[in-house]
Amino acid sequence: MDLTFNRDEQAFRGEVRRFVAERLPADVKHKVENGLRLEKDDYLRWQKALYEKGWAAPGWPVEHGGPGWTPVQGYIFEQECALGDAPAVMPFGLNMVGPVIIEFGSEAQKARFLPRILSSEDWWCQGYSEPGAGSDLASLKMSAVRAGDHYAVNGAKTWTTLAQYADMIFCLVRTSASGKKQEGISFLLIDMKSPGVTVRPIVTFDGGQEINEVFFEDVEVPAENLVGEEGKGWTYAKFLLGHERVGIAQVARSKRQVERLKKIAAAEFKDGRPLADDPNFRAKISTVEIDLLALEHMELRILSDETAGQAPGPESSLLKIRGTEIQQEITELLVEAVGYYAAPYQPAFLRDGANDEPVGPGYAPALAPTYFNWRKASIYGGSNEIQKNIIAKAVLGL
Amino acid sequence: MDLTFNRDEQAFRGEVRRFVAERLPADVKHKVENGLRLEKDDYLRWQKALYEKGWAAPGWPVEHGGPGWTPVQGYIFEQECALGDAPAVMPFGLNMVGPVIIEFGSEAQKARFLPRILSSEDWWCQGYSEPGAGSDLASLKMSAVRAGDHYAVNGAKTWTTLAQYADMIFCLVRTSASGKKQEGISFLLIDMKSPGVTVRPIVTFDGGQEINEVFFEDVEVPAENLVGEEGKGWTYAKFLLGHERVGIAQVARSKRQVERLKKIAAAEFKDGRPLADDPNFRAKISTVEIDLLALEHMELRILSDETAGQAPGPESSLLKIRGTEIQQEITELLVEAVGYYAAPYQPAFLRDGANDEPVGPGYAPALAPTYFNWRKASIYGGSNEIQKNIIAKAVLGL
Amino acid sequence: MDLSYTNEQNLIRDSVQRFARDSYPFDARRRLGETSEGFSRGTWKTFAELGWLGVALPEAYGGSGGSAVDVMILMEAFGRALVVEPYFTAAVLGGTALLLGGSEAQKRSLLPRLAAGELLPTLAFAEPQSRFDLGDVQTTARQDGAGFVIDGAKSVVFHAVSADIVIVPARTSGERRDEHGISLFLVEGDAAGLTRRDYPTVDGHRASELKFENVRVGGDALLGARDAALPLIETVVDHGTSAVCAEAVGIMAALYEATLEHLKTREQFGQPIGRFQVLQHRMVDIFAMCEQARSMALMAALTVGGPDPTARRKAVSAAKNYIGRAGRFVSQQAVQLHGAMGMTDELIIGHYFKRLTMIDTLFGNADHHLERFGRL
Amino acid sequence: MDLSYTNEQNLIRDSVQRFARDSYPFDARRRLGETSEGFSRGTWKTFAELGWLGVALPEAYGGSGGSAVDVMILMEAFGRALVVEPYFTAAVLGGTALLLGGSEAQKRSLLPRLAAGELLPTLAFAEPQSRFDLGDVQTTARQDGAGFVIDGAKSVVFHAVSADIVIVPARTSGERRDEHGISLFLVEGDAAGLTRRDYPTVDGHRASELKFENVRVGGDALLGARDAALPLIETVVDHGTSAVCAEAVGIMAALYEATLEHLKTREQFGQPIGRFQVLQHRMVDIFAMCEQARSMALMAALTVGGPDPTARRKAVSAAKNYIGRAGRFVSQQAVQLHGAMGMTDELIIGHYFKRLTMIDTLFGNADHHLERFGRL
Repeated sequence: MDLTFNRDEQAFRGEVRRFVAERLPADVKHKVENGLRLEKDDYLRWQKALYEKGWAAPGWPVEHGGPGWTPVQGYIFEQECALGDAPAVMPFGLNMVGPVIIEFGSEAQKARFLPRILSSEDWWCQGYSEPGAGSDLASLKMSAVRAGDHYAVNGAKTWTTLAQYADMIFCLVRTSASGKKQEGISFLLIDMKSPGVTVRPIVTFDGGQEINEVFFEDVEVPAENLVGEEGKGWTYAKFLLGHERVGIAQVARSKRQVERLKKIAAAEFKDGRPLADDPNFRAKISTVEIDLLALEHMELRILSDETAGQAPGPESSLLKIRGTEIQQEITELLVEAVGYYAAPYQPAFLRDGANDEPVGPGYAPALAPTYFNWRKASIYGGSNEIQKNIIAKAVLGL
Repeated sequence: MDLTFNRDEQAFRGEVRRFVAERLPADVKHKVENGLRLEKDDYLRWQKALYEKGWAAPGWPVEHGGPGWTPVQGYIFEQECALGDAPAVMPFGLNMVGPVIIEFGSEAQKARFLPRILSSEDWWCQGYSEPGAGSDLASLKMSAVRAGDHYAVNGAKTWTTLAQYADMIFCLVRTSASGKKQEGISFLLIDMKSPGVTVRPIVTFDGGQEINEVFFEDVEVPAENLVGEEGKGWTYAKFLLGHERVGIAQVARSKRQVERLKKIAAAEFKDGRPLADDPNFRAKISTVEIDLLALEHMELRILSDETAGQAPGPESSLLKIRGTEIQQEITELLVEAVGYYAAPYQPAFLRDGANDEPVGPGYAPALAPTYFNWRKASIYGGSNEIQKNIIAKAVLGL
Repeated sequence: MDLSYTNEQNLIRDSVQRFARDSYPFDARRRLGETSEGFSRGTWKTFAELGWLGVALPEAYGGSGGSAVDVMILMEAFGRALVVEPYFTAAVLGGTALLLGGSEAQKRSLLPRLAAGELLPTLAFAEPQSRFDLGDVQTTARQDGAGFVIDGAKSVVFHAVSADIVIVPARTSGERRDEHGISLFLVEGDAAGLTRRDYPTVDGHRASELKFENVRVGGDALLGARDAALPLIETVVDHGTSAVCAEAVGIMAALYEATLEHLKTREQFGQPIGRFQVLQHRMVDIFAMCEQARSMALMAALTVGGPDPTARRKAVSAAKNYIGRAGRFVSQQAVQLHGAMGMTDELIIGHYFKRLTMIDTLFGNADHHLERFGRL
Repeated sequence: MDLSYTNEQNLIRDSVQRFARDSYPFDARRRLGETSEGFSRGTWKTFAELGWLGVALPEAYGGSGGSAVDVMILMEAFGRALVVEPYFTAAVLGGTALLLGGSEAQKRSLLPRLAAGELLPTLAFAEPQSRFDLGDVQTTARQDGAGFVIDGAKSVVFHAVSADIVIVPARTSGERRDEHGISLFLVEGDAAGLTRRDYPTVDGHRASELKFENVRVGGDALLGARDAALPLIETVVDHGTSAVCAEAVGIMAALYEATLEHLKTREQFGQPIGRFQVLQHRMVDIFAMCEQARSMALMAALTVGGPDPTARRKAVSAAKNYIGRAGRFVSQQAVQLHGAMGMTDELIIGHYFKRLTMIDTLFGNADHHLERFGRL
């Protein structure tokens, strides 16, 4: 047993670390480090650098452009990207629809879509939730009716993250209203530029614009864009869920945030002494650090099982729950740390373009909006309540 | 609006305070103050003093021997008894079966049982739970079959508090197996000295002996001991539950425990300074003190509504939940405060009879056993989970 | 002991609840965010006409002789409606400071105008370095003839953009964190040498950073005793704290109701989500916290005006700590139980969330008041 | 990086799990409580024969050259079986102190006997006033010719009633809480002037208060460097802490399994209580804590023997803090979910509860280790 990386793993870590240091654009790093808002181009520049290196899709098979890493290498890569303040990879193409196409897509779909995902030429978004079907996905209503060589699609998807940037959307659609709800669902790939597709932005209460409603009105989708078989969409969606494990706990990113919290607590003063020396605040920081260690080492044990050949199980739901709880806890402590200077609302300073000095310390403007925004983490991707239901059933047998 | 007591209320408070100071036996006070174990006689001596004063049954109508107090007076009485370290009143006779007999009993039952409850001549215990029916009371099985002028009773009750002291037990029994479960239940009063009644002690994991199993084998119970009508036992049990509100939060007793916690924290040392000055431990004490204030003022608001004529509602479940949570929290902090000296097991010092000096400080021996024992508080009288179900349904309408 | 409202209090409560329900729609409130003052002068005038601005002032100064309980009743309804008018700044902080600190002449000249809605004071209780320590004052006031010259900076001064008078703690002697040596000054909002940097706050109010450079005031600008203003400032801020506790209680009650309603109407998996036991128990926790938060705000309101400063501090800090903790839980869970819908700017839920978050910081967060309570 | 067990570790695990399952029934364990030593010498002999007492000792001293991970494997199974034999006292604390502090002669003479089950040491790490501060030592050792004379008191010395040797920190110079000036001495259990007050602990172990009055020891009784023993004591106690973390993990896993089984079999309201969503989610929380607690114990075991003292302290304190918090939650909820049945002395649940409670106190509770972690 060994907690440390072996020589090969250390060499690999060095390689990734150097790559991030050299190729991550400085302005993007600055934004990630300070919790500022990223634009489409920020994501793309980093994705394309990874693509050039052959590292765009760590989880993909080598034949489709994956790097052929071990689970430990994948973990090291994730960790080094986070510690180096690289932006999180947008998962919709690379981690979600990509693996589904690889597993269930036709050869034509593979040839057409996978290279463009790999090179970030296509930005994908996810069409799952509907206004009436949030957690209860099986009751979705958006319909796709086969008419000759195409489907006529009508309905709406909602909470669609960054749909405003997207070229393509993968949707769960209803192709049949009879039988068991789940059996009438199919998995369809839709071009966002198709006539009849409109995107309505939904502003969130932190002032951000990340999510959207997407409307489909008599949209014609070529039948060749159906993945696998009609009526099997539910199966593919479950496959996708099980696949989305790597990096779900976001431990390294949270570690960076704890470092930032400590820096800020050292810069803030309380009763004439650094807040970092206040016993109660220090106890809070230490508690979240220890919780993070517990999460990290649970992840390492799962990773080790995976390396030993065991398939990742529904324990990944635990990583999601604890990961998001800890992220939220850190955003709370950051707001606490900065006292009154959490109050000024300075949207210009959430982007990088402001020429002026902000009110209060430079690290303050993003803190409250990030706390507000991050409440989403325990809601999206299956709320933490749904995750607990999954564990209770699948792991505990209750 | 006024949070303070008016002149009459203050005078009454003074009267109660003097009475407790004068009439509470010193050895009983010492035991209560230090969390030691009380014997039957300890309860009785105090109960009898109250009886002589006419204060034995604050909640009873004047005609049956109640003192005729306002809700505020009742509250003051509870508070002063607790602050003066009087033992808690054993509720089974005075607060439980007494009000049921007053409301639903025959004149003969009233004449026979009420005076003996008032004078503590009879010690009652409660026969509700059965080995197979804990929270799910409606599925109880103990049977009472009418045969002429008596019932033949068979079955078992369990978790019966202090049955070893009891002269009488009030039981929910099944008089009919047909129809709705609840409708076959009756309310029966049984003499513990009846042939066929046996008591088996159940030792709890703190080493205490408070609870028992009570077995009934062909016990003959006179039919005149049936309260009200056959098949209405469930109704009476619900009435009883709603009645048991006064003092359920135990705020004043918890305040006394916080005082004790502060004294102990001042006597214990950590890193060369009193533990009471440690910022983290102080924060814990302050938190529980504030939680207690919140509970106290919620209780005062409910009391004020009651004085204004509103009947007490299922909000009393909230008082039970928060009351027990806080009591348990304090027992935890007491164990923490005393460090290693929570470890020695010294049962002799849990009673008052030990001649020797205990290992460690004199306040230490009872702390861990009390923490262990007090886990019962969130289980008995309807577990806190059941209480939340009640509030969700009755108050929130969910 | 009696915790029921008087008839007069019932009247105030009815009138402010009616106002909040009928005359303060959320949409209109949001549009105020785009104005320079961030609130409606018309509404302010209405507050004056309804007698709310002087509710806790003696009749002799144009008030109606009420108490902190009356303020609580108003603030609770203001919380529910997310009122952005500067009531807690002007009427509570300003009114209490002038009433408790002012000379008879100052009170006679200023308080009736405040009650009439014609004078809008604010209190500059924080400095960039002070965090929640009211005694951490670096701004100086140097005697200059009969008057004073003020230099320094104040941070996050609420509604300074609209203030006719800024009440400014400044050091007339002593060192940065000394308790002794702080005095209060009345400074005109447009005084020469006073510059402002105005901004909206994340919860839709207005605040400013103030800079004082050679700001000259007369000897009559001194409010209360020279060098000995800290106890007065602390008392005033305790009144403000009690008031925002009530505001928080109003918000929490509104969140409770909206979330309960959502649980009863939102269907998933073929039933209202309120059928799920986990959400039921969570909702019970929310209910319990709302009930206790209201009890704590009431305790603070009933104690803050009393004669015993230790009792006042204990009650206010206990209430603020409890409400900080409960407010965090209730607001987080309200968003969580609303699901993605709770994240939208469109729904009032998120705006309640933001205001509750900022109320926790205001006048010292839960940790600050926990420590203050523990020291008493 | 590799967190899988070696073949040898798998063998140890199989053998200790088999032992715990087949040869250590709860009833027999309870009867041991009535004996004067509180454990079985026969079982101790078995431990020696199975190689467990020397598992972490080098082969040169009669051990099998294992590591803290092997100790973890044993302790986890001992936790599950609620083993009362003095393994953590004698093999972990005693063994580590002798191995890391002993001269070659001391090691050669003592360790093989320890591994063979013939020598039972204990460590007197606490004093009546010391709480969790290992450097708070008032017991003195005064040089007297070639030897020393020890005076003072030690508290809650585990298994002293059975100890052949008590390892005693005593002050050879400096003041009460000085880091420098502490030395370790090997004192025979039956030394003249050493008196004991023995008692059972609430969790079924044995401990004693020790009094030293003019206890004379030879110069060869000194273990390690004079005046500089604190770092050694701290290292030894960190090994002990790591070991009891593993014990706690074993207990928590057993509580998890028993409670899950109870939820599946206990019926109320016409269905297994595990159908209630609130209990399901609570059980998920328990599961999550058990998994993370095991991960933390593993982290501590993999770090405690390493070369970096800061890394060792951080890992051990993080694990002990996490396990203290998680152990409290898991044990409280296990009792709660068992209902009144969980309160009985008959069921093992309550005994797990008591042991977990005492493990939290042992070597410093969750708060103590949180602060230690924060200071590093």
